Amino acid sequence: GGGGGGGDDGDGPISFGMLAPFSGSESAFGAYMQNGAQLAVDELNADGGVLGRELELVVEDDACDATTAVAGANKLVTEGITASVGGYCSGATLPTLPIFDEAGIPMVIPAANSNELVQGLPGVFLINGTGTQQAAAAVQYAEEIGATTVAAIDDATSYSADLAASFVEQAGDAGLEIAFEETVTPGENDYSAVATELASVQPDLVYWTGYYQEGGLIVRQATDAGYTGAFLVGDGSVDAKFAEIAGPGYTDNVVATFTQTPDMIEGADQWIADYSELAGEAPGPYSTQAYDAVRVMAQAIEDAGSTDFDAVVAGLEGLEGFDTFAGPLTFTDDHTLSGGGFVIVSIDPATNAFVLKDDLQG
Amino acid sequence: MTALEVQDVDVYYGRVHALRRLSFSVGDGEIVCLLGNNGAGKSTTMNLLSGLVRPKDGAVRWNGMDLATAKPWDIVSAGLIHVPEGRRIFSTMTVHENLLLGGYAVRDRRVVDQRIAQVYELMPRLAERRKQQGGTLSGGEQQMVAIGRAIVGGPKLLLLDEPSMGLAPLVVKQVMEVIAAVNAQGTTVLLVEQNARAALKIAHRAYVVETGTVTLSGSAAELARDARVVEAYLGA
Amino acid sequence: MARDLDLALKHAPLRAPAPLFDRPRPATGVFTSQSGFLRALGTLAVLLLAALPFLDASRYTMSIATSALIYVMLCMGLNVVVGYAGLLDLGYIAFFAVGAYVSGIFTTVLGFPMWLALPATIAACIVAGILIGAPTLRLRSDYLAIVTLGFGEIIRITANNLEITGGPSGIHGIPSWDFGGWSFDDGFTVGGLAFPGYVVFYYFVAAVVVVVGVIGAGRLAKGKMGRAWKAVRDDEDAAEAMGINTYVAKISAYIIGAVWAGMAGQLMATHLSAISPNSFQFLYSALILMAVVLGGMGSTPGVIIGALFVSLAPELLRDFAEWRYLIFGILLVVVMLFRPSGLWPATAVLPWLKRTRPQPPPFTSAVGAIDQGVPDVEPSVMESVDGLPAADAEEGRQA
Amino acid sequence: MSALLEVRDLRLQFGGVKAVDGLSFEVREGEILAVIGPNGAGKTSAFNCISAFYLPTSGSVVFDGKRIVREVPGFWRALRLGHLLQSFGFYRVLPSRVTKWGMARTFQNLRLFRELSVLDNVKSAMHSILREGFWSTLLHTPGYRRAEEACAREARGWLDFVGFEDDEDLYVGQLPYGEQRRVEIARALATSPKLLLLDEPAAGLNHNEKQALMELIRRIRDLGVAVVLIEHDMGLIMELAERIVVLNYGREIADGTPAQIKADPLVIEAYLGVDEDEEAIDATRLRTGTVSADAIADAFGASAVGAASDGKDGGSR
Amino acid sequence: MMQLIWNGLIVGSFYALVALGYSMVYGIIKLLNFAHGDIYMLGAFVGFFTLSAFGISNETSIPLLVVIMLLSMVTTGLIGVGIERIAYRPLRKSPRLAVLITAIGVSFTLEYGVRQIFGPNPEAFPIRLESSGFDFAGMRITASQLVLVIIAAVLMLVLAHIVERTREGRAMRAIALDPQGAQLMGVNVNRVIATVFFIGSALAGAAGVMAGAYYGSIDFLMGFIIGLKAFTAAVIGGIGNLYGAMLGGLLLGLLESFGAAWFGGEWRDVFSFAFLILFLTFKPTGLLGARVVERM
Ligand SMILES: Nc1ncnc2c1ncn2[C@@H]1O[C@H](COP(=O)(O)OP(=O)(O)OP(=O)(O)O)[C@@H](O)[C@H]1O
Ligand SMILES: Nc1ncnc2c1ncn2[C@@H]1O[C@H](COP(=O)(O)OP(=O)(O)OP(=O)(O)O)[C@@H](O)[C@H]1O
Ligand SMILES: CC(C)C[C@H](N)C(=O)O
Ligand SMILES: [Mg+2]
Ligand SMILES: [Mg+2]
Repeated sequence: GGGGGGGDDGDGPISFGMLAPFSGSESAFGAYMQNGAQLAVDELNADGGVLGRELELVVEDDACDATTAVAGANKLVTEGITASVGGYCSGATLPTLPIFDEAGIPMVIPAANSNELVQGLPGVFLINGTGTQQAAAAVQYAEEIGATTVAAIDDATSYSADLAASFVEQAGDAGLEIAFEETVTPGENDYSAVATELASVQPDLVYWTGYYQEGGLIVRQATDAGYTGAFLVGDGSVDAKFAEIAGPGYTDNVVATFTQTPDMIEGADQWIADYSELAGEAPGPYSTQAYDAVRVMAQAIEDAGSTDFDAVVAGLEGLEGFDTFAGPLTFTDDHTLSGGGFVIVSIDPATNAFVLKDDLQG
Repeated sequence: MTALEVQDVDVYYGRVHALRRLSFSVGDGEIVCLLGNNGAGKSTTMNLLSGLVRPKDGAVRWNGMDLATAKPWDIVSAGLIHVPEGRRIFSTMTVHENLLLGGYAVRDRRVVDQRIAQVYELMPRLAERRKQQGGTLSGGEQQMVAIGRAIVGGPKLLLLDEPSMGLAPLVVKQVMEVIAAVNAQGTTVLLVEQNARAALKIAHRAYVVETGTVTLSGSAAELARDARVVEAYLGA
Repeated sequence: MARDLDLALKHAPLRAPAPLFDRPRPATGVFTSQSGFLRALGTLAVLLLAALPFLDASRYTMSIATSALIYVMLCMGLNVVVGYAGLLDLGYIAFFAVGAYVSGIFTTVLGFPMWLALPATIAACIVAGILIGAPTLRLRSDYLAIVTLGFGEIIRITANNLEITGGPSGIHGIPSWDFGGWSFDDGFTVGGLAFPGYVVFYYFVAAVVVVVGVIGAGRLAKGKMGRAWKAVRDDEDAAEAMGINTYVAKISAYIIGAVWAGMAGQLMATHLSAISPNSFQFLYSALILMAVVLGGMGSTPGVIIGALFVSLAPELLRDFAEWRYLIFGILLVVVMLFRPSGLWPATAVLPWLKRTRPQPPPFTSAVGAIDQGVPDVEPSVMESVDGLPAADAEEGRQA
Repeated sequence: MSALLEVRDLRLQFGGVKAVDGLSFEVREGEILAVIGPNGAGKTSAFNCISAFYLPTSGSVVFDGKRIVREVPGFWRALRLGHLLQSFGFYRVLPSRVTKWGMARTFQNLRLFRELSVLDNVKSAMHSILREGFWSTLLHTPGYRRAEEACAREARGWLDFVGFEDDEDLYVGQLPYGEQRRVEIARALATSPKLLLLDEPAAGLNHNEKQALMELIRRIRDLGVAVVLIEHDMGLIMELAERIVVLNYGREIADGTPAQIKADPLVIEAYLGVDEDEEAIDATRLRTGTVSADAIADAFGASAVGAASDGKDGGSR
Repeated sequence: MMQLIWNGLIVGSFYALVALGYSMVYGIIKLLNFAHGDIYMLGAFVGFFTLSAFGISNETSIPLLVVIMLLSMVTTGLIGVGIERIAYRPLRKSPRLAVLITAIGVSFTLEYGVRQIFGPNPEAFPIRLESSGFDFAGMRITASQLVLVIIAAVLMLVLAHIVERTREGRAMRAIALDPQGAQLMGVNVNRVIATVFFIGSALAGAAGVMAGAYYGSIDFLMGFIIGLKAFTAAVIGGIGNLYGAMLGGLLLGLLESFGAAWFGGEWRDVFSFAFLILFLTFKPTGLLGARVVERM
C-alpha cells in the first residue's frame, strides 16, 4: 500500500480530517471528540502551527455506519487532508482504512479499538488501548481482589463483543472460572434477564464491556435482583452519567478499566477549563484521546519535517515516551500502544465522576 | 313549499366536469326521482347533498341550511340521511351494530332502540341475522341493512341511491312500498333509480339528468308517458 | 397471422374475433408520446452517467455516486415487490445483506474470486426470496409488513452473532473483481486516459450493472409477469379469476426483488470492501421504502429520483452536521404533503400530453329528443348536453 | 349435448348458515342458463364454490371432465387439519387453475384492476395462454415481441367485441359504470373460456344498456361459450335465457324453460310475487296513508326469505 | 421460572401500553404510525423537562410521579393531535404508504428535534421509583413494579372498554372500515380521529414517564426500539384489536424473557420474531384479529 502522498500542496494550512459520529445512536461522542481535537489544534496554532504552517481540523460525520463513513472518508481525501485523526466506531472505521491507505494518508485513531483494526497497514496507529490490553487489565484486577468466578456481559457491538471475548479468554488462561457470558441488546431498558441470571449465579466479579447507558441500568437492575458481587465496567461506560443512571447508592462496588483522564491527573484543571471554554460544556469520553491524537500526529509531522506519508509514518513509529493523558506513548510494532495504560477507576459518589482507584502498577 | 333547492351547481372531479349548472328542487313531503344514464351525475348529486363532494359554484339549500358548506355530520344531525350507492355496510360489524351506527346522531338511546325494534319488525330477515357480520350478508340483505340504518336515523329528508339494485323482484316492490310508507309518515324522499318503471310509480315528480344537467322534468305520471323517457328508460 | 397467434399463444379454445376497426398507431416521438419521452430521458441519463467521471472524478463524488447507484438498484428491486406486486416489505435490506455477506464470505473466507461469488449470491437470494415468500403467502398487507420486518431483523442479528460472518465487526478486506492477474484495483489506462483504481473504475461497473438492472426491471414489469404482479396488487381475487396463480406471482416478485437486492449487496460489498451488521438495520429498510414511495411507487423514473433523493440528501446536507436528520425529516413530511403520490407517480402524464376525459357521449336518441322539447332548460345548459362546451373541447382528446 | 359443468349435492355452510344446501344442476355446452332466486338464496355462494373461491363443505363439481372439489384424506380430516392444508393450497384446486381449464367469471361488485389501463386489464387475463418467458421478456426477443403483439391484438379484439369504443389507455376507474361492466366481460372472455359465469351483469344498467347486454351475451353464446348468469331482472332473463334454475334456501326448487318457470307456483311465491301488472305498486293508496306500518311489516315479513309460507298474508295483496 | 414470567410481564406491560395506542391509530386510519414510539420518548422528555425546570432530582414520591404523568399525558396527547392535524390529515385520501413515509419523517423530526434541544446524551430521569423488593411465589417483586403494573392495567382496561363497548368506539371502528360511510352516519370523522390520536399519544406519553421513572434513563432514540416492539405486539394480538394489543404486548414480553433465558440474549429477538412468523403462518390474523371475510 502506501504511495500517493496525500493531497498536500506544500504551503497553506495542514488539515487533519476527523471522522466521528454526529448522528445516530453514538452521536453523543462526535462532539466530545471534535472539541478535544479542536482544542489541540488551537493550542498548536497558538504555538506557531506545525512546520510553520497553520493547522486546521475538518470534521465529517460517519454516523457509526460503514456507508456514511466511506463517503465521509472519500470526502476528506478529496478535500486534501494530510492526516486522519478520527475513528470512533470500529465497524465504521474499518472500511475507511483502505481508502486512507490508498490515498497515502496516515491515521491516528483516537477511540476505535477493535482488534480487527490491527491489520498491519503501514499508516494505521491506534492510541486507545485495544481490547486485548484492556482485558488484561480487567483480569489483573479480578485477580487482585481475589475473584474466582467471573462473568462477562457485552452489548453485541464490535468493540464490546471483542473486549468480552478477550476477557473471557485471558481470564480462562489465568485460571478463573467463567460463570457465564451474556449478550444484551443495546438501546433497550429492560435487562432483567441478565440481572436475574447474575443474582442466581452470583459470580465474584462481572465485567460489562458496553456503554454507560446500559451499564447503569444493568448495575441497578442486578442489584435490585439481589446480585452482591463486584462490577467491573469497560472504558465505554466511563462517564458521570453512569452513576446518575444507576442512581445513588448503586455504584459503591462499581469500578472501571480506563485510561487516565485529565481529572485524574494533577494539574489538568487548566485543561478542563480550556476545554469547557471552547466547548461550552465539560469534556466527555474520548475528548482527551482526540486531543492526544492531534498532538501525536502533529508531533510526528514535526519530527518528520514533512507531510510525506512514509516520513510521517516513520515519525509516528519513532515517537518515544510522548506525553499523553494516558501516560507516555510509544507505539509497538503493530502500531498499538505499548502498555495500553489502563488503570482502575471508581465512582466518587459526591460528583458521580470516575476517579483513580488503582493504577495497577503494584 | 320547496324544502330542498339546488341552483346552478357545478361539480368537478379534478378535470372532469361532473355536474353542469344543475338545478332542481324537492318540496316538503314529496318523493322526487332522478333518472339518468350511467355517469350522468346522479350519485354525484346525492354526494353533493350529503356534503361528501363540494360544488365549485352554485347554491344548495335545505330548510335554511347551506349544504354547500355544511359538514357531512352536521347535515346528518339535521336529519338529511343518505343511503349511498353500493350500500356501504360496515363489513366486520354485525347487523345490529350497523343499525346502532345508523342512530349515531340520535342522542337518545331509547329512541334508537325503539327504531331498531321497528326495523326488525319491518324486516324480520335482519332480526334473524342480527349477529352476522355485515360483510357476509348477501347483496339483498345488505341493501335491507342500508335502508334500515337510515330509518334508525329518523330522516326528515331521505336520499336513496339505487336502492333496488340487486334485489329480487318481489323485494323491489316491497322496498318501493316501504319508501312510500316512510314518505307517508312525513319524510321527504329523493330517489335515484335505474328501475325507472318502479320508481315512477311511487314518485310525485321526476327529473331526467344527463351529462350532469337536467334535461327533462315533470310529474312522475307525465314522464312515465313521455315517449322519450319510455324509449330510453322504461322500454316499450 | 393465425400461425403467428399459435406461436404466441398456447392452445386456447377461444380466440378473439379480429379487431373491428384499426386503431391509430400510437405516437412514438420524443415530445408526442410518453414512452418516447421517457426513452429519451433514459438515454440522456445514461449519457450523463457515462460523462460524470470526466467532469468530476474526485473520490468523494465517485464514492457517493457509486452508493447512489447501488441505492437505485436496491430501490428498483423493492419497487418490484412494493410498487408492482403491492407487497409491503419492511425488511428488504435483508436481501441486500444476504448478497453482501454471501459475496463477502465467498471471497474472504472461502477464497473464491468475486465473479464466482455472483452465481452463489443469486442462488442464495432466490432461496431467501422463497423462504420469506412462503410463510407470507396467505398474509395481507400489515401482517406481511411485520413478517418481513422480522425476517430482516433475524438476518441482521444472525449475521451479528455468527462466527463466519465476522460477528459484529463484520467482514473486511473484500476484494473487487479480478481475472487472473488483473484486478479492478489496478486501474486501467486507455488512450492516455487513466482510470485510477477502483474508485472511478468501480463506478463504471456499478453503472453498467444498475443500468441493466433498471432496464430489466422495467421490462419485466411491462410483460406478462409484470401484469400479473400489478393485477395481484390491485385485486388478488380477481387476479386468481384471471388465471393468475397469485402464490406464484407473489413469490416471483419476492425472488426478483431479492436477486436485485443481492446484486446491489455484492456491489456494495466490493465498493466498501467491508461490511458489518450495522449497515443492515431496520432504518435502512425504511429508507429504501421511503425512496420508492417518495419517488412514486411502480414508476421507474420516480423510483430513480427517490433513490437519488434518499441517498444524496443526507450527503448534500452533510454541512448541516447535527441538523441534517432533522432537516431530512421535515423535508420528507413536506414532500409527501405536496406530492402524496410521489415525485413522479406511475400514473403521471406529461403535462403537455394531458387530455381531459371526454364526457360520455349523450345518450343518443333520448337526449336529441329532449333537446328540442323541454322549454324550461336554459340554452347555455343545452350546449353542454350537445357535447363539450368550448372550454373543455379545447383541451379535449388529441388524436 | 353433454354436460359441461356438473354440480352434485353441493353444500356450503358458514357456522349455522347453510348458504348452499344440497344444490345439484348441470350446464350444457353452449347454452345460456339463468340462475335466479331470492336474495340470500345462495346463488353467489354457489358461483364461488364452482369457481373454487370457496371450499364447499361437501359435494362435487365436475367441469369439462375435471374435478374442481377435492377430497382431503381422512387422516388429515381426523386431525382437523383439512382446512388449514387447503388454505395452503393442498388438496384443492386453485381458482386460477379452474380458469385455465376454461371457466371464467365476473363478480357481483365490479372487481377490475383499478390501477391498470383498460387494455392492460384485458391483457392480464391472457396470463395463462400467453407464451412468454422470463428471459425472453428480459431480452425482448422476437418471440416476446410477437407474443405481446398478439396479446394486444387479442385484447383489442375482445374490447371491440364487447362494444368498448372509448380510449383503451384510460384507467378503468375513470370509466362510467356501464363501460366498466363491458371491460369486465371482455376481460373474462380474454381468458379463453368454455364457460362464462356472470354475477348480476345487468345491475345498475338502464333499459337501453340492458338491451345491449343481452345482445352481447347472445353473441358470446354464438362463439360457442356456455353462459350462466345470475340476474334479478326478470324481463332480461325471460328474453335471454334458454333454461332457468331457481334457487331458494340453497337448494334448487325449479328448473325449466322461461315459460315453465314463469308459471311455476313455487317460484311465484318465493321469488316473483304475483304478476306485476295485476298487482302494481299501489302508490296512491300508500301515500294517502291508508297503509299502516303493520302492512309494510307484513310486506317485508314476506320478503327475501320468500317466506309467504310463514303464514302471514301479504297486507298489500 | 416464575421470575422469568414476572420479568416478562413487566416488560410486556410497557409494550402493551405503547401497542395499545399503536393499535388504536392503526385501527382507525390504517396507519403504521412510526412516530408513535417517539411520542413515548417525548413523554419522558416532557416529564424530564418539567422536573428539571423545578430543580427536582432523585425524587421518589409516587404522587409527584402521577402528577407529572398526567401532565405529560396531556402534553403528548396534544402533540399527537397536532401531528395528525399537520402531517396526516392532509394525506387522508392519499395512498396508505404515503402516510407511512410521512410518519417516518415525523419520527426523524421528533427524534432529532429533541436531540437539538436536549443534546444527544442520555439523561437520568429525576424521579426514581423505590426499588426495594420482596419475594413472592418464587418471584422477586418490587414495589415500583407493582405500581407500574397497576397503572398500566387501569389505563388499558378503561381505554379498551371505551373503544370496544361505547358509541364512540363504534364510530371509531366504523371510520376504520369506511370513513365516508361513517360520515354518512353523522360521525364527525375529524373529531373522532383527533380523539384517538389524543388517547393513543397520551398513553404513550404515560408509558414514557413510567419508563423514565422505572428504569431511570432516557434518551432521544429510546422510542425507536419500543416502537418496533409495540408494532410487533399489536400484530401478534391482531392489529386493530385492543385487547389483542394488550395480550400481544404481554406475550411478547414473555417470549423475550424466555427467549433470552433459553437461547441467550443475542438470540432473543431471533426467537421472538421466528415465533411470530410461524404463528402468523398458521393464524394469519393474529390472536384476536377479526377475520375479514371478503365476499366475492
Ligand atoms: N371520484 C371520481 N373521480 C373522477 N371522476 C368521477 C368520480 N366519481 C364520478 N366521476 C365521474 O363523474 C361522472 C358522474 O358520475 P356519477 O357517479 O355521479 O354518475 P351516476 O349518474 O351516479 O351513474 P351510475 O348510474 O353509474 O351510478 C361520471 O362521468 C364519472 O365518471
Ligand atoms: N362468509 C359468510 N359467512 C356467513 N354467512 C355467509 C357468508 N357468505 C354468505 N353467507 C350467507 O349465505 C347466504 C347466501 O348468500 P349469497 O351471497 O350466496 O346469496 P345470493 O343468492 O347471491 O343473494 P343476492 O341475490 O342477494 O346476491 C346469505 O344468507 C349470506 O348471508
Ligand atoms: C469505546 C469505544 C471507543 C469503542 C468504539 N465504539 C469501537 O467500536 O471500537
Ligand atoms: Mg350512481
Ligand atoms: Mg349474490
